[in-house]
Amino acid sequence: MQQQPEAIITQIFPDLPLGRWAQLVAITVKQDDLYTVCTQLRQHPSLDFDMLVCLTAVDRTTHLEVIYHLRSTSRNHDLIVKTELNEAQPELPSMVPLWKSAELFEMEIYDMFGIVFKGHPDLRRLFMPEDWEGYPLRKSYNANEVADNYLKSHQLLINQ
Amino acid sequence: MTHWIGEKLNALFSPEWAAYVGYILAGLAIIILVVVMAVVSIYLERKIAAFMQMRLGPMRVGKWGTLQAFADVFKLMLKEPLTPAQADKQLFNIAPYLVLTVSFLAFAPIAFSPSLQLWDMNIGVLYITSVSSMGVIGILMAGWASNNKYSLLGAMRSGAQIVSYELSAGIAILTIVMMSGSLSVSGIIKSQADGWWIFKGHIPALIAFVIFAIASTAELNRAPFDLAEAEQELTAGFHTEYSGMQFAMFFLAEYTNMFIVSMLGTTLFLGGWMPLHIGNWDAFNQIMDKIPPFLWFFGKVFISLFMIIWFRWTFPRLRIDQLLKLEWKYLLPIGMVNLVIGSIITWLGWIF
Amino acid sequence: MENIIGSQIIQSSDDEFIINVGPQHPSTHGVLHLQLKLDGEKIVDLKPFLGYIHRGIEKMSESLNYKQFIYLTSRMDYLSAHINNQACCLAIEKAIQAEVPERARVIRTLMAELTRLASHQLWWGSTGLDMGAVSPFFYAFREREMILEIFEETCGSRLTMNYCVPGGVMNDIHPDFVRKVKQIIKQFRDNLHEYDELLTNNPIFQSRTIGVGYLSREEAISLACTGPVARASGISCDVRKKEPYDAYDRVTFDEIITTEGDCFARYKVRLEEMKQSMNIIEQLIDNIPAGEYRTKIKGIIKPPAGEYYQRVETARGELGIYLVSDGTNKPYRIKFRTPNFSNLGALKPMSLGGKIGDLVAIMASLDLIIPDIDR
Amino acid sequence: MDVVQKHFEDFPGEVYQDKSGHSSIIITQIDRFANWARSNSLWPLIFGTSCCAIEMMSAASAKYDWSRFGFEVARASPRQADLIIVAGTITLKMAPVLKRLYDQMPDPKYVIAMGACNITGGPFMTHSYSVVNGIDKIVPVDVFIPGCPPRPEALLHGMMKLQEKIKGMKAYVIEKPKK
Repeated sequence: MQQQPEAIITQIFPDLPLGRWAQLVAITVKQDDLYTVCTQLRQHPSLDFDMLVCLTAVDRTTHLEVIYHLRSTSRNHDLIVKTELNEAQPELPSMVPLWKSAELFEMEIYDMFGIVFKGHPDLRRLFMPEDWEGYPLRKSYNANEVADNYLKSHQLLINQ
Repeated sequence: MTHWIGEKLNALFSPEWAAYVGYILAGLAIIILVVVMAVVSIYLERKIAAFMQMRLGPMRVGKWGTLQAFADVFKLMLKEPLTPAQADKQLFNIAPYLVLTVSFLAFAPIAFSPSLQLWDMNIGVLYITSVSSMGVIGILMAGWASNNKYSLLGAMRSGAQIVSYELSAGIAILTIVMMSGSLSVSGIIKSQADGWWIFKGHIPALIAFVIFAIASTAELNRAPFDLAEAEQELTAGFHTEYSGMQFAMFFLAEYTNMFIVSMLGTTLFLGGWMPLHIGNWDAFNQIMDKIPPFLWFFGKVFISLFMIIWFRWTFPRLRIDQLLKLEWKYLLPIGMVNLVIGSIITWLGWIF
Repeated sequence: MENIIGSQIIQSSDDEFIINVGPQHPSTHGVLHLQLKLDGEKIVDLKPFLGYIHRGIEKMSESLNYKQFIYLTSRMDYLSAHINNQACCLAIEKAIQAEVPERARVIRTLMAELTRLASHQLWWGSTGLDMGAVSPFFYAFREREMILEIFEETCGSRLTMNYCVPGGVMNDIHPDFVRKVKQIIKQFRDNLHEYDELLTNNPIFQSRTIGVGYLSREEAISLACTGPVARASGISCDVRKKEPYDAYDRVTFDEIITTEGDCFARYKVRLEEMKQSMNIIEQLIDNIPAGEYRTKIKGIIKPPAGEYYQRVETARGELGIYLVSDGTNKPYRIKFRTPNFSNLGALKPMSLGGKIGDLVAIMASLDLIIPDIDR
Repeated sequence: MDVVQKHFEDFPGEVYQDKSGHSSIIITQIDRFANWARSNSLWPLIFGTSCCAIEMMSAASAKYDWSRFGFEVARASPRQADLIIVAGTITLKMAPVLKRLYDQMPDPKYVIAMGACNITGGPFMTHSYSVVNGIDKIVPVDVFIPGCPPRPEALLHGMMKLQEKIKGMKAYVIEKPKK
């Protein structure tokens, strides 16, 4: 079974608020010292979080919540790192130097939420066409009858 | 039968006119033969492939799907011939005809039966190998002219492949020509009157037969070596941009080359139209002679055709570097050594 | 209409050659668009362009209620459709603490293992197809059609079965389900030697896959690869062992781990996994507990506000579901952590330096499902 | 001369007819022969985007075996294919690719819309921002096959309907080029 890394986390990061995110241990980190915490989580021998399983973002209308789900294959425990971003100019450091899987995750989050990851090698729209405006997964985005005027504006309709 | 036509012609026209009409008739006969055999082999290939894959293959078109090949050919005729905009128009349109005429030329010296041979030249085998090596130019032309990256890659691959496999095919043919002592097709067949070369030439002939089989399937861009039109890698290889009748030309050329290779193999190794004689069992030999010679010839051709089709539906595809490594590092040295052994054996006369 | 397909051309020096292994290509088995920079036949650079089958399932789920969005997930990874639905149902049951009867757990696990078997069979057929051998494709479909017959009898449809419902399964298994499954398992065990004869012991296939597309253990971990791709590089990441759900704690099977990490290792891992799935089915098929096949969940499902996480082992790796609910009957946000998305990241490091023939072999060994990447 | 008309009663779909509606014996015989050749050797283009492609593979497999009708040669390049079976959802990013493939195919070409996603957008019709609701907005479709995914028999039935439609068509249609 998965052990819970609570003891080690509180011992290494005493000041960070500890919480629960879906039965997994979660720590909330502010935006600017996220990178230092993550490098420590990655390199610290007793933590050794060597796999970034998933990178998610949730649009809480007041702010954007970004969730890193880390896992250590050797220690066999999971951890959630949570950060809050204001909607105005969402900026985050890119985690590609620490975990290679971050490259695709961050491209997807940029495409869906508009969060810019500084230092990302190839930040572009992954799923939507290049000339697409708006970020689909934001709560403010209205998804209806977007498809039809895209077809009309790109002369794809059969009668055009 | 050919003499009967000869008298009729001489009766009608003056001598040299009769010769011209004779040549035209012979040419027409070859074209009809090729088209009929191509259609038959398209049907054969689809049926054999189907039975190898536990399914039925074409059933609904003719009695047993027999008219399927005709439907394919006529549909291809009725398609709109497209030429890509930036393609090199002249080269693009000449390429399929070049590939086809080259494969038609090679039919001249082949002996279907003792009386039925178009032109019994004394350098028959040399003529066939040299003519069939011109097919590469057509393929390269097609690949380059269709201005499509995939076809260029496919053409480069097939160019490298065919040129390098010409070598070991030529060496395998050389060992048999050396044993039989003559280049002319009818000469080789006559020399196999008392036993086919594959039995008479024992070890070197057998090795030569195996090398010839591998090299000729590679030359056809078929079976494990079909890198030129590898569907999974480069959509449809050098004939990506061809549609309708031009694509049918490539299709027809591929099947005609299959015939030439199997006919060459039969003439050299399996004794052309010679019936199967086993030593001194006279009764058995008499029965064998009852079967007319051209049936013998076409029987052997269709057996080797079945082998080529069988290769295609069972083997996965080689990578380009493994393909060339196989040729230059294995087939060529073995072919050379086999040539040396063959020459020593023929010099000492240890052939049956 | 000029910049239609991924027009961002990589800056290429004069002798490099850029080709699009485009959205419509026989070997991508879907609409993956790779832009390759070639130096002759050698691959110098590889850029994936995705989104050709992105239907926005996560945005759609936010406007569908809890009983409706489950069946969109079977359109994501359609070869393990049942396992995706099972994951969603488990997450919802965890959210509303619903009690699932034993019979439903065993039936779900049986169906999951049958789906895994059918998915590996199709993968085996398409691997042969990509390498140029056409006949194995038809032998793979012979067994797969039998399994699909069973699915059709019990769940009503062949591919996207929609058999799982929060609280159990939609209806009970067909009366001669047990007999047919035993018959298939026996027949498939006899035919398995054909799989080895056709491809595994084929020298051309071995020369095309042994030593091709090497993925080291550290690289696989840092790329977050899961499933057979990771297990072939030596990572033990089988969710059925780590966090047993449904009836997996009751069965004994071993997790196949090899350390070579090349295409042939991934091939061997999947072949062995087929045998393990048959073991699991044989252990469960005889003792399906009697009783209810579903607990009635009345009315609208409204899980309490909060976050829920459930992960499941599909045929291609670990599917994680992050469910954020705000107490209403529609999920506030759903994130599907799909296995193919991170396995796709492993394509580039493996194929750089290789030839186009190797790229096709590597993609066949990665067994990617593109709608699972784009969602 | 109702040789051609009699054939259409049972066919529900609209079939192309020239203005005068009648044709002489020779033309109809050529038409019949050309349509026989075209309908019996429809070469599909390999174009599967999602789940319907798996059912198309099953239709090509040994149990349902569409090679009995002559559809067996699935070509990878649009130049040699004359039937495009759109199997799977077409999204906005895929729409220009489908249109370009359709334009690259030589005439006479036919389109089969397989699966609910191509008829009306299927499960993704509402609430989705990137799915084309029905590909008849982009390419002219000949036969629609409902189902999600449709069974292999349904696909074969759709193809047989297409064969009937081809048999009813006029083989040589001289269209004045659109301005």
